[in-house]
Amino acid sequence: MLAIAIPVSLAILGLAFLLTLARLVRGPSLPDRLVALDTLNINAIALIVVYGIRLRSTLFFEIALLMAVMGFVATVALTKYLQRGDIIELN
Amino acid sequence: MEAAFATAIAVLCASGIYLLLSARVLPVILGITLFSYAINLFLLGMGRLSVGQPPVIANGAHYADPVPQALVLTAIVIGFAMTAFTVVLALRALAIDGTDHVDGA
Amino acid sequence: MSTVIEAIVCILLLVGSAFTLIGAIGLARLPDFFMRLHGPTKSTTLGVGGVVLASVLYFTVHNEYASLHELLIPAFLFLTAPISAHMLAKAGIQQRVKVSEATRGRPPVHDEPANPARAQAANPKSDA
Amino acid sequence: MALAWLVVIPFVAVALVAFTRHRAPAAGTWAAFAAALLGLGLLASERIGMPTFGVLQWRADWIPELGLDFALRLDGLAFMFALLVLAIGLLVFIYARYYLAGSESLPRLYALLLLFMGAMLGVVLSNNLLLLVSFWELTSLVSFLLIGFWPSRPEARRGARMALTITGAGGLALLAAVLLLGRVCGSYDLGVVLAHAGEVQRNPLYPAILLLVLFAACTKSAQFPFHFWLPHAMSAPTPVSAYLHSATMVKAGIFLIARFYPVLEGTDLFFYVTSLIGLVTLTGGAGMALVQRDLKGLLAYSTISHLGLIVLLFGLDTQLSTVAALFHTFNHAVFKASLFMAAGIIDHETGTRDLGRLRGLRRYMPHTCALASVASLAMAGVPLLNGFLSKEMFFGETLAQDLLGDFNWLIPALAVVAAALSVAYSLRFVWGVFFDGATPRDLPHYPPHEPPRFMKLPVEILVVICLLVGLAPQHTIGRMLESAAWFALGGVVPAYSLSIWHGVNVPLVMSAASMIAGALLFFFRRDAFRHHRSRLSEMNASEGFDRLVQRLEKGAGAIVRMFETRSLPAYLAWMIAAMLIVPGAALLALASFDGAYRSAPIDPVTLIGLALIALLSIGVVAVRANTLYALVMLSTCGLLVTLAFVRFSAPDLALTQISVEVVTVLLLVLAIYFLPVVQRTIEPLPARVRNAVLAIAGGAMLGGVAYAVMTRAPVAGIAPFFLANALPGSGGHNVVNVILVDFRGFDTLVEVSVLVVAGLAVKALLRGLRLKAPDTGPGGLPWSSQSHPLLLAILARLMLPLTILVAVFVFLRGHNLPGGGFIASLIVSVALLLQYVASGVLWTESRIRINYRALAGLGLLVAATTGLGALAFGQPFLTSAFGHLHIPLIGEIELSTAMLFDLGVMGAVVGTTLTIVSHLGVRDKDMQSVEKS
Amino acid sequence: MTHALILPILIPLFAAGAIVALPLRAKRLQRALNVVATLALLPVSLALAAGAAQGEIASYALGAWRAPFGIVLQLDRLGALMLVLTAVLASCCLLGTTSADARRGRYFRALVQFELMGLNGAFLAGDLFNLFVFFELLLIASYALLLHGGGQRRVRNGLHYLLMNLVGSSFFLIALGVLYGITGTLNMADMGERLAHLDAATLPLAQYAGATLMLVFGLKAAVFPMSFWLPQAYRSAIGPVAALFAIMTKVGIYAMLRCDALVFGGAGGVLDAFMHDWAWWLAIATIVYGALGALAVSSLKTTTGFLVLVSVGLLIAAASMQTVLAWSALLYYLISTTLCTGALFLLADTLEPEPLASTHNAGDTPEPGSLESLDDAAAPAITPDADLEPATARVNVAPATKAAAGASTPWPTNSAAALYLAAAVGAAGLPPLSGFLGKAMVLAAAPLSQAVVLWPAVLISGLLSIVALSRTGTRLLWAMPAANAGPRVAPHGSRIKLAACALLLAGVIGVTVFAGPLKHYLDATAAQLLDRDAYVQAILRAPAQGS
Amino acid sequence: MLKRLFPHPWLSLVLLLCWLLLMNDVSPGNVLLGAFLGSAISFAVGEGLWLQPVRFGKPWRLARLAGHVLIDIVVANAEVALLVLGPTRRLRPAFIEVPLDSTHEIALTALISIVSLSPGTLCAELSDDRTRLVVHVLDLADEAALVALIKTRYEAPLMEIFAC
Ligand code: NA
Ligand code: NA
Repeated sequence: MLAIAIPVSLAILGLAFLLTLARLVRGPSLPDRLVALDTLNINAIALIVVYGIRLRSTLFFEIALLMAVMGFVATVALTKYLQRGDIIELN
Repeated sequence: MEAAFATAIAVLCASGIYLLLSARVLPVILGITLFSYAINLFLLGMGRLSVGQPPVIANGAHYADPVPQALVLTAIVIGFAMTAFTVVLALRALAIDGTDHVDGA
Repeated sequence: MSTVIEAIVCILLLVGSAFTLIGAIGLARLPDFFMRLHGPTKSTTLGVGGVVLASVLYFTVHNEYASLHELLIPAFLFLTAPISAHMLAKAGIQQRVKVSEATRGRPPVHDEPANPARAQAANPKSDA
Repeated sequence: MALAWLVVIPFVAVALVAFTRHRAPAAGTWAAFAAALLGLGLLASERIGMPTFGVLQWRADWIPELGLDFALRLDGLAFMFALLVLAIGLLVFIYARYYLAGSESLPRLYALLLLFMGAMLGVVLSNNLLLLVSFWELTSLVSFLLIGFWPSRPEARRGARMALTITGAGGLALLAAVLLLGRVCGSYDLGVVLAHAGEVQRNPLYPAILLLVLFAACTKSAQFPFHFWLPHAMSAPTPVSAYLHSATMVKAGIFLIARFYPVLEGTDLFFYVTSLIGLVTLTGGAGMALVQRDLKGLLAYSTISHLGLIVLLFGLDTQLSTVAALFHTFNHAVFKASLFMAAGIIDHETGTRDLGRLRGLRRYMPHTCALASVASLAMAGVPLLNGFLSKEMFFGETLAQDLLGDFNWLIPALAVVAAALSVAYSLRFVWGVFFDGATPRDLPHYPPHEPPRFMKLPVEILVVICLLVGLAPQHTIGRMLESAAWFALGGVVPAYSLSIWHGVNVPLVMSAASMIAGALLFFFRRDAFRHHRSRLSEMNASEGFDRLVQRLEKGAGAIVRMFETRSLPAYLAWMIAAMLIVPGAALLALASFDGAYRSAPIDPVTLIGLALIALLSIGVVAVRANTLYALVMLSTCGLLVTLAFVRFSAPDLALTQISVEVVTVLLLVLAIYFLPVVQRTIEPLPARVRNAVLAIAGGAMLGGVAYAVMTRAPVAGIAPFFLANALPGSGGHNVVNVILVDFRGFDTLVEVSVLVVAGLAVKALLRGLRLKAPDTGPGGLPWSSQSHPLLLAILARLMLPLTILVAVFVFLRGHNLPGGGFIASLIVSVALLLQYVASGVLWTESRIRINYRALAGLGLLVAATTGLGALAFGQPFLTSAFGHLHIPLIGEIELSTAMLFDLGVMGAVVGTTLTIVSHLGVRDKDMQSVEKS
Repeated sequence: MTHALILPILIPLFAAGAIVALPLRAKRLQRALNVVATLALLPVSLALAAGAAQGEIASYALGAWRAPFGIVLQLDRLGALMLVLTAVLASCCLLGTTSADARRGRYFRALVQFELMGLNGAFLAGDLFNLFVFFELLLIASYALLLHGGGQRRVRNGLHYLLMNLVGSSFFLIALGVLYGITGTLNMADMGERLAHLDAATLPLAQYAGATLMLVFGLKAAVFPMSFWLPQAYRSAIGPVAALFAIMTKVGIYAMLRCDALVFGGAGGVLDAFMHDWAWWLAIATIVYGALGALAVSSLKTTTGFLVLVSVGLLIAAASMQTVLAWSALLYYLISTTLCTGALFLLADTLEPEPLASTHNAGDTPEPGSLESLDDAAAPAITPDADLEPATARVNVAPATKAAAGASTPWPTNSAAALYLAAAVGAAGLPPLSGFLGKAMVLAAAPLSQAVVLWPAVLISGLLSIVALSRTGTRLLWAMPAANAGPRVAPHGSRIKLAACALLLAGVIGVTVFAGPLKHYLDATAAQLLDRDAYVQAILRAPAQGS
Repeated sequence: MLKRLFPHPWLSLVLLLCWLLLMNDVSPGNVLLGAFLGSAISFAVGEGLWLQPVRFGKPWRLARLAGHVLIDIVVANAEVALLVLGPTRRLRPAFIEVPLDSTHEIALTALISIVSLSPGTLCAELSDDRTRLVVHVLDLADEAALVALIKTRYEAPLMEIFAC
C-alpha cells in the first residue's frame, strides 16, 4: 500500500511544487513571487518528510526541521526589504 | 542518472559563467553563487552518485562517499566567506564611485 | 506493520499531499495577491501536518519507538508561518499590489514621508 | 692571489671612499690614488716575473654548478689593457682632484671611478667568460652613473640612459654569445674556449656567436650604427670622459674582439662584417667630428672614428693588421685622454666648450696650448708622435688586405679620406681654440688663465708618452705590444718592425696626401660645414634612437592597453577562455566520455528536480535585470540544490546549504538596498555573444567532465578507511562530520581562519562606509513608515530560545547525525540576526553585549588550543580523544575533544557571521554618533 | 616526529587569533605579538631548513591519522627553502611597516599573520585539498591586505583581484574533484602513485585536471593571459604589502613544481603535453607582455608589477622544462627575484609616497588614458642642484638656493638611490647580482630547441627592463619635479623602510656571494623534488605514528 | 531556589519539552540535560531579550483554545479547499477591521497567529496603536459575525489565559 501511496504522494507534492513555481515565475508582483518562494519552502519540507518515510530513514528530520526553523527568515528579510529597504536598521 | 546530473551541472555552470562575465556587481554575485552551486554538485558527483545511502554509520552495508561531501562543506563555507567579502567590497566600490559597474565606469 | 496502520499512514500522506496541492492550486489560480496569500496556510497546516503525522505514525510503528520529534516541524511552522504571511501582506500593501475589484475595503497604507534622513545620507562620492 | 687583489683593491677603495666621504673627503682622494698606485705596482710586479708570452692564472670557486668561477688571467693582452686602465686611471684621479676641487660630490666621483676601474680590470682579467660578462655589464652600469653624474641636467639623464640602453643591450648579447660558446665548448673557461677555435667555427651556431660578440663590441666601442650614445655621454664630467670615453670603457669592445680574435677570425663573415663596420665608423665619425661645435663633441666623434679605425684593422684579413689595431688602441688611449683633459681644462677655465666662442687662448694659457697642440698632432698622425706610427701601419695594412677584390682600392682610399678629416678636425681643435683670432669672445669666465699646476700634470705625462712612443716605439712598448699581439693572434706574431722610418713607401705617400688634404679641408672648412651641417643633422642617429624608444614605449603601451583594459569582464573572459581551451585540449584525447559505470536509473521526480535546477539557473540569467526577482530565482535554485543534496545522500550538505543560503540572502538583501533597483543590461552585443560562447563552452565542458568521471567505476581510495574508522577511531556515526572535525580537522581549522579573515576584512571595509540610501523602493514606491512590526519583533524573540535549543541539538548530535558546529553556529547566527532585523541594531545590542570580533578570535583560539592539547600527550597536533562517561541515573555520555574543537569553530563562525552581517545595513556614521552619546 | 614542523603554521595562527581576540585598545600587545610571531618564524624556519638539508623528507600526520587518510604536512628541501624565504621577506616587511602604515586600515597585524599562516601552510601541505584551503587563506588575507588603506584605486583593483581569484579557486575545486574522482585520494604522494598507474582510457581526464590545476596556479603566478590584473593590483597595495606580495606569485610557481613533480610525475608524466605545448608558450608570452608593460608604464610600483610578470614568465618557462638543471636554476632565480621585487616595492613606498592627507582617497589621482601617462620629459623642469658642473655652477647657483637646499633633508638621499640601484640591478637581471646569475642559470639550462625562443625573449625583456627601470630611476631619483621646486622631504618612516629594503638587498648580496653553496642545495632540492619514490617512501610508507 | 534556577519557568518548561522532542527520547540524562538547557538558555535570553512575564491564569483554557483552533483549522481548510477549487469569481474577498481589547504582547501575537493560520483569514495589519486588526478574508459572508467570532472564540480566551 505504502509502495503506491508514497510515489503518489511524492508526485502530488511535486505537482504542487511545480504549480507554486509557476506562480513564482508568473508573478506578477514581487510579493507574489515571495509568497511562492515561501510556499516552495514548505512544499520542500513535506517532500523531505515523505522522502524520509520512503527511505525509512530518520536522517532527514534535521533537514526538515531546519527548513522550518530558518526558512521564514529569508521571507522576512525579503518582505522587510520591500517595506523598508534597509532590513537591519539602527533603531 | 549521470547524464541528467551532468546536464544540470552544465547548465548551472553556463548560467554562472554568463553572469560572472556581466558588467555589474549584482549579476556577478549571482553568477558566483550559481557557479558555486555547479561546483558543489560537481564535487558531490565526483564521489559518484548514490541514492539513499547517507554516510552515517548504521546497519547498512553501502554508504555514499563521504569525502566529497566533506570537501563541499568546506567549499561552501569558504564560498560564503568569499561572497560576503565580495558583496561588501562591491558596496564599498559603489560608495566610492557611485556606480555598481564592476569596472567603476 | 499492520495493514490498518499502514492505511492510516497512507491516508495521512495523501491528505497532506492533497492539501499541499490545493494550497498550490490556490496560489496558482486565485485572482489577486491577497487571495493567493491564503494558499500557503493550507500547505503549512494540513499539508505538512498530515505528512508529519504520517511520519510520526510510520516511524513509531516501524522502529517500535515513540518517534514524536517530527511534531516539532509543524510546531515551528505554526510559529513562523504567521510571521511570513503577515510580512508578506504588509509587503503587498506597501507594493500596492493589485487588489481584486470584488474586494470590499482597502488595506491601509503607511508611507514614509519624504524622509530627510535617507536623503541626507545621499553622498555617493564621499568615502571618508 | 695578487691577481685577485688587483681586481679587489679598487672595490675596497670604493668602500673607503664611501665611509670617509662626510668626515674626511680628502681621505677618499688619497684612497683613490693609493688604489691606483697599488694596482700599478701589483701589475708591474706580477708582469716582471712573467715570461713575455707567459700566462698567470688564479681562480676561486663561485658557482661551480653553473661553470662560473672567479677565475682571473693575466697575459700580454690583459696586461696592456690593465695597464691602460690603471695608469690612465691614476692620471684621471689626479686630474679630477682639481677638476672638482672643493665640490661635495668629489668623493662620489672617486667612488664611481674606482668602481669603474675595478669593473674594467675585471673585464680584462677575467678568465671565465661569465665573469667577463658580469664585469662587462658592471662597466655599463657604472658608466650610466657617471654620465648621469649631474642628474639635474636633462641631457645628462638622457645621455646616461642612452648609454646604458645601448651598452646594456650589448652586454645581453655578449651573455648570449658566451652562453653559446659555453654550450659549444663545454666550458666557460677562457682557456678552454680559446682552445676550441676550430670547433666553434665549424659549429652551426658560429654565425650567431660571431654576430652577438660583434654586436656587444660595437655597442661598447660606439661603432656604427650604435655610435650615437658616445657624444651624448659627454654630459659626464670631463675626467669621466677622459677615462671612460676615450681610454678604457670604449676600448672594452676592442678588447673583446682581441680576446675572441683567435676563436672567431678566419672566416669571411668575420672579415666582411668587422671591416665594413669599422670602415663606415671610421669615415662617418671623422666627418661628424669636423662639424661639431662642442669641444668634447669633436673629441667624441673623433674617438668614434679612431675606434672605427681599430675595428677596421681587426677586420682586415692580415695578421699584421691586428698588431696595428692593438698598437693604435694604446696610442689612441694616450693622446685622446690627454686631449679630453685639455678640453676639460679649457672648459674649466673659460666656462664654455663652444668652439664658436673659444679662440686665441694661446695668450692666456700657453702651457696648456702647447700640451694640447702636441696631443692634437698625435691625433692627426703627424710624424714623431705615436699616432703617426700606428697610422702608417694602418695605411700599410689597408694596402695589404684582399677583401673586396676589384674594389680593394676602396679601403685605402677611404682611409686617406678619414685621415684627412682627422687632420682637419685636429687642426680645428688646436687652431680654433688657441690661435684663431686675438681675443676670445664673451667667455663666461674672463680672463681665462692657466689651471692649477697639478691639474696639468696628467696631461703632461700623457704628452710625454706620446712623444716617447713616437720617437722610440720599440723601446717603449715593443715588448708589451708583441706580447699582446701574441695572445690576440693565438700564438703567432708576424714579423714587423716598430720604427719611425721605413723609407718612402706608399703608406708614407698616403700620409702626406692626407695631411695636405686635411689642411686644405680645414682651410675651406666653412663651405664644408655649411654643406655637412644641413645633411648630417638630419642623420642624427640619437634622435632616431629616441624616436625609436618613444615609439616602442607607445607601441608597448598600445599593446598592453589592449590587454590591460581594467575591465573585469575582459579579464575573466581571458581567464575562462584559457581554462577552457588549455585543459580542453587534453580532453580531445578522451576516447569516450561515457564510461560503463551506472549508479541508479533515474526517476521522474529527480529528473524534474534536476531539470528545474537547470531551468531556474537560466531563469536567474533571464531576469537578472530585476534584482529582487533574480534573487528569488536564485533562492529557489538553492532550495532545489538542497533537495538534490538530500536526494543524493548528502544530508549534511543539505543542512549547510539551507543555513548558508539564509545568511547569504540576508547579506544580499542588505546589499541590494543600496544597488540600483533596475539593472539594465549594459553589455554591448559583442560582449554578450562572447560571454554566451564562453558560458556554453564552459558549461558543456564541466558537464562533460562530470559525466566522464561519474560514469567511471569508483576507485577504492581513502573513503573506505573513513567509513570503517569513524566509529571505532573517533566515536562518531556521521562520517562527514568526523572527517570535518577529526580526520581532516586541520582543513576545518584553516577554513575557519578563512572565515575569520573575511569577517575582519568586512569589518574593515564597513568602517567609514557611507552609502546613498534610495529614496524610494522597488517600483518607485515610497517606503513604509513602520519600521518594526510588532508581530515580527515578538516572534523573533519567541524564536530565539527555541532556535538556540535547536542549535545546541544540531551541535551535540552532529558527530552522530547530520549537523555539527558549523551548522549550529549558523542557526544561532540567524536567530541573532533575526533580532537585528526585527528590532534594530540599538535595541538588540543593548541586550546582547558580545564583541563578535573577539568572539571569533576566541573561537579560533579555542579550536587551535584543543588541537594543541594532544601535544602534551606526545601526539600530533589535533589528535582527538574520546571516551564514554558513565553517570549513574543519567547513563552514558560521550565526550570527545573533537567536540571542544567544534565548539571553538562555532564561536568563530558565530562571531564572524555577525561581524559581517549585523552592521551592514547601518551607516557607520550613524552608529558612531550613537556610540558617542 | 618533531612538532617543529607545524610551528610555522601554529605560530601565526595563535598570534592572529590572539590579536583578533584582544580588545582594540591593546595596541601594544598586538604589535608585540605581531613582531614576536613574525620574528619567531626566522629561527624556526632556519632550523627546519637545516634539518631538511640533510635530505630527509619529514612528515607530520595531523590528528595522528596516517597518510594518505589523514592530512599530512611534509617538509622537504623545497618547502624549507620557501619557509625561510617567507620568513625573511616577512621580517623585512615587518621592519618596513611604519605604525602609520598599520593605522591606515584595520586589523593589519592580524591579517599579516593570517597571510603568513596561509603561505607557510601552502609550503608544508602534503595534501591537495589542504593546499587548496591554505591557498584560500592566503588569498583572502591578501585581498584584505591589498585593500589596506582604502581608496578608490585599491577598492576597484581589489574587487578585480578578488573576483579573478574567486573564479580561479572554483577551477581549483574542479580539478581537485576530478583528481579525487579518478584516484579516490587527496594525498599528493598517494595521488601521484595512483596516477602513475592510471588506465589509458582515464588518462585524458587526469591531464585535464592537471592542466586546470596548473592554470589555477598560473593565475596565482599571473601567467599570461591571466596576468592583467596584477600590475594594477600590486600598484595599489601599500609598500610593505606589495613587498610581501612578492612571494604571492611564487606560491603559484611553488605549487606548480610541487604538483607537477609529486602528483603528475614530472617529466614523462601526466603533464608533459601541457608543459610543452602550453606552459612554455604562455610563459614566453608572459615574459614579452611583462617587458612591454614595464616599458609602457612609469610608476615604480607598476613597473615592478610588470617586472614580476617577466620573472614569472621566466620561472614558468623553466618549470616547463622539467629537468633538475632547469628547476634548480628556477629556484635560484625565484629567491633572487622575490627579494629584489620586495625591495623595489618597499622603495616605491618612500620614493613615490601617496599623499598622506587623505588616506581614503589616497592614490586616487586621476590618470589620463588607461595606462599611466609617463615621461620624465613631462615631469621635471630642472631645478638648480648644488652640484652643478663647475663651468656653470659659479654662474647659476645663487647662494640662497644652496642655503635652502641645506635646510631640509634632501630627498631622495644617496642611500635611497644606492638601494634603488641595487634593487633595480637585481630585478633587471644585471650583473653582478643574483638576478643575473639566476637568469644565466635558466638560460644555460634551456635545451637548444627552447633556447631559440627563450633567449631572445629573456634578453630583450631584460633590456626593456633596464630601459624601464633606468627611466623610472632617473625620474624618481635624479629629476626633481618642477611642482615643488627644491628638494623633497623624505616621507615619514622612510628610514626604516630603507633599512628594511637594505636588509632585503643584503639578502640578495648574500644569495649572490654564496651562490655556490646555495646552488648546491638547490640542485639537491630539484633532484629530490623530481624523485617521487622518495616521497612515497617517506610519506606513505612511514612507520605508523602515534596510536 | 527553583525560581533562581528558572527565572522564566514557562520558557524553561517549553524548552525542556522541545529538547525531549528533539532528542526523541525521554531518558533521565536527557531530562537533566534538557532542564539544564532550559535554565541556561532562559538565563541567556533572560535579560531584555525575552518577553513580558507571562502569567498563565488558566492552563486548561489554553488546552481548550488549542482544541478549538485545531478543529477550526481543519474545518476551515476543507471549506477553503472547496472555495479554491471552485469558480473563483464567486469569491467575496474583503478587508475587515477587528477592534481589539487585549494589549498583552503575547496574547496579541497569538491572536494574529491564529487568525492567520486558519485558512480563509489573514491578518494583514495591526494598527500602530494596537487597537485594530486589519484582516483579509477570502470569502466574506457576514463581517459582523466574523468579527464577533474572532473576538469571542479567540481573543476572549487569550485574554483570560494571559490574564490581561
Ligand atoms: Na686583422
Ligand atoms: Na489564515
